[in-house]
Amino acid sequence: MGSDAFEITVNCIKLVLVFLLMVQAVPILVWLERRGSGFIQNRFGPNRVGPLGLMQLLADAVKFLTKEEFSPKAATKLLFYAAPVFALIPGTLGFAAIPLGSPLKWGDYTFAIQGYDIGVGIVFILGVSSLAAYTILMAGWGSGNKYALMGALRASAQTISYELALGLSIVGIIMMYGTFNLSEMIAAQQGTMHFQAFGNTIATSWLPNWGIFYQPLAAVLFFAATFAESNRLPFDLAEGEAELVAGFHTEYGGFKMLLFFIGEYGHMMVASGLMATFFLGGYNIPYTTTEQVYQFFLGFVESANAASALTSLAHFIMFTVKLGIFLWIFIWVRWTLPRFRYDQLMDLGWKTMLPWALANTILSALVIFAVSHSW
Amino acid sequence: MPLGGVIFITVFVAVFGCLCLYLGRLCGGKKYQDAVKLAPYECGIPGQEKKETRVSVKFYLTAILFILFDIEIIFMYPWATSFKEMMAAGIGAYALIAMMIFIAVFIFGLFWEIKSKALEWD
Amino acid sequence: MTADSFLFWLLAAVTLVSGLSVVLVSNPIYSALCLAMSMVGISALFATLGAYFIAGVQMIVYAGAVLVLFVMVLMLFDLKTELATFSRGKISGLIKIATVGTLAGFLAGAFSMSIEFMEKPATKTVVAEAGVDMSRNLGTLLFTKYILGFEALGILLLVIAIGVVGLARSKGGTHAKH
Amino acid sequence: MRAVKVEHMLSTDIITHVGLNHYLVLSALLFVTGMAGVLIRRNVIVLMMSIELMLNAVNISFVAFSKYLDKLDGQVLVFFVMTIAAAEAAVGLAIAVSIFKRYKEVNIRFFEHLKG
Repeated sequence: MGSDAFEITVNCIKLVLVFLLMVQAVPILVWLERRGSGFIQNRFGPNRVGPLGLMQLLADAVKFLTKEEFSPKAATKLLFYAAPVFALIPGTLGFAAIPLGSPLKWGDYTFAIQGYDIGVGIVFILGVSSLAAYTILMAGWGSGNKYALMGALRASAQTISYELALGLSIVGIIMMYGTFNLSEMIAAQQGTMHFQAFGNTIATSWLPNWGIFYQPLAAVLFFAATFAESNRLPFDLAEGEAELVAGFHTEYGGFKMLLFFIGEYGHMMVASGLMATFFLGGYNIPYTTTEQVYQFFLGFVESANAASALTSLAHFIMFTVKLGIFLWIFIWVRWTLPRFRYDQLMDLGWKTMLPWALANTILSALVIFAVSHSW
Repeated sequence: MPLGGVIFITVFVAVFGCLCLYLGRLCGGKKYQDAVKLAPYECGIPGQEKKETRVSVKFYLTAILFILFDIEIIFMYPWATSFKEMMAAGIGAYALIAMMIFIAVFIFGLFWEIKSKALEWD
Repeated sequence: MTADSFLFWLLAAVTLVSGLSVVLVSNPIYSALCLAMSMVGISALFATLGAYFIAGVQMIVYAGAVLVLFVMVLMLFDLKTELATFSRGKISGLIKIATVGTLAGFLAGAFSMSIEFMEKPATKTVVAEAGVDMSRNLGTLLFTKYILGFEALGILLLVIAIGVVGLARSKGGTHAKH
Repeated sequence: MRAVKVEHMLSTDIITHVGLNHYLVLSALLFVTGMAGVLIRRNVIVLMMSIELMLNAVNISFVAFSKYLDKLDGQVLVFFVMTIAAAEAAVGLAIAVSIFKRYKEVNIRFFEHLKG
C-alpha cells in the first residue's frame, strides 16, 4: 500500500475519495436519468425543487431517510439486511481499480490517480463483479417472497450468461496490448494511430490511437454485455413489472433500496470506465500523449509538481467526460430500446454474442499473428 | 501491495453500508405492523401458504454450462497475455495452433449445446 | 507486526472461520455463502503469495461461478427442509472425529518435519512483486510444458458439457420409485 | 540447537515472520476441516462443498510452494485443480439434482440404496 506512513495515509484517503466520488455521482445520475428521460419523452421531468430540479436529489435523499424501516415476516433477517450492504462492494472495488488520471508525481512520491493499481486489473475487476450475483441471490432468497426469488434467479442467470460474452470479448484486447494492467493499456493508446505491421510502422495523424479502431466488434459486444451485467434496460428482465413486481428488490424500501441503487449505478460506472479504458484511450486526451500534456503545462508553470498536478487534473476531467458519454448512452438506450423477452435475452447471449466474441478472438489472433511477421 | 487497500475499502464500504442501514432505522417513520403488512408482497392478492415455486431446471443447467465455458475462457487469458511474447520467442505458430485446437473444441461444445437445444428457453 | 504478517493472520482467520462454519452451520445456504467467503479469503491469500492472476481466477471461477451454482441449486430446490444436519451414531462419530484429529496431527507433523529440509529455498527471496510478469510466464509455461494437460482439459470440459445436458434431461434410472 | 529452536518458537517471531510453514499449516487445517465436513455432514451438496474446501486447501499449499521454491509450476497445477474441481462440482450437482428431482432426497445415506 505504500512504503511510509504518509503514503499509506494518502492512499487510504484516495480510496475513500474514490468511493465518495462513486456515491455522490449517484444522485447526479438519478437526476440526469429523470431529466433525460423527460427530455427524450418530450415531458418535463422533475423541475420544481430548486433550479432545474437539482434540489430534487436532496429531497429524495430526505424522503429515503424518513421511510419506515421494514422487513417482512417471511424474510431471513440476516440475508435481507446483508444484501444491500454487499451490493455496494463489487462496484466500489471495481471502480477503485480503474485509472482516473495520469499518475501525479509530487516530489519523490508518485500517486496513481486511482484507488489502487492492481497488476492484473481486468481479472480483478471481472472477479469482483462476478460477486454481484450473491447480492442478487441473497436479496431474492432472503426476502421470502416468490417474486423476489424468481427475479433473483432470472437476474443471476442473466448476469452469468453475459459474463461469458463479456469475458471473451476482451480476450482480443488483452492479446493486442499483451497485458492485464489497465494503466499499461492506457499508455499503449496514447497519441495518434500508429502500429507495427509486416515489419514496418504504419502511422496516421487523423485518428487517435484508440482501441475501438482496432477492436470495433469487441467494443460492441463488451458494451452490450455490460448492459446485461448491470441489469439495465433493455435487459432488465429481473424486474419486468408485469410479471415480477420489481424483481429481487420487491420487498426493499427506504435506505436499503438506496444502497441497491448505488450498487447498480456503481456497476454502470465500472462498465463505462472500462469502456473508456479499453476503447477510448482511458484518461488520454485525444491525439496527445501524457508527456506532451505535461510539457504543455510545464510551459505555463515553473514547478514540475504543479505541472504534474495540472496534467493529472486535465486527464481526470477528460476521463470524466468519457465516463459521462457512456453513462449518457446507458440512459439514452433505456428509453430507446424495448425490453427483451427472456428467451430472446438468453438466445442473444449464448447464440449470438458468444459465437461473435469467439470469432473476434480467432480473428484477432490470426491478424496479430499475420501482421507481426514481415513475411 | 494493493491488497491492503482492497481490504481497507471493503471494510470501509461495509461499515458505510451498515451505518446507512442504522441511519435509516434511526430516522425511519413510526413502526406500525399487522399481519397483512408483514405478509410477502403479492400485489394485493392474499399470499399462498406454500411457497412451492416450480422453477425451470434451465436455470441451473445454464449455471453449469456457464461454469464450463467460463473456465475455457479463463484458459485463454494467460495465452492472450503471453501470445506476443511467444511470437517473439519464435513459438508463435505453435502457440496459435495449440490455441486454435482448444478453441475448436470450445466451438464444437458450444454448437453441440445449441444443436441439442440445451439453451432453448420457452 | 509488519503489514504482510498482519494481512496473513487476518486472512487466515477469515478463511478458517468461514471454512469451519461451512461444516458447522446447519442451513446449507449459509454453508454455501460461508464457503464463498472462504474462497474470497483464499483468493486474497494467493495475492499475499504474489500469485495475482491465480487469485483473480480463484475469484472468477470459484467465488463467481462454482459457488453461485451451489447457491442457485440450493435456492431453486429449497433443500434445507427436513434433513438432519449431522450424521448420527456416537461410535461412528467418535471414530470420525478421531480420524480427523489423527489426520490433522499427521499433516501438521509432516509439514513441520519437512520444513527443516526446505529451509534453504524457503529463505530465498522471491519473484517480482508485479503480478503481471508472473502471469505472463504462466501462459508460456502452460503452453510449453503443460500443453498436453491443457488440451486434455479442453476435451474434458467438452465431455462434461455434453454429459451434463444428458444428466439434466434424464428422467431417472432403472429403479423407478413408483 | 534444540534449545535455540525452542526459544525461537517462544519469541513473537512466529507471528511476525510469516513463511512457508504458516501457509502449509493453514492449508492442513483447511483440508482437515473439509474432511470433517465430508465425514459428519449428510446433505450431499454440503458434502460437495466440503470437497471443494479440501481441494482449495491443497491449492494454497501449491501456491505457497510455488512462491517459496520460486517455480511457477505450482500455479499451473492450481489452474488444473480448479478446472477439475469445477468440473466435479458441475457433474456432482447435476447428479444430485436429478436424484433430488426424482426422489426428493439429498441425504447421503439415501444414495446407498441406489446401487445395483
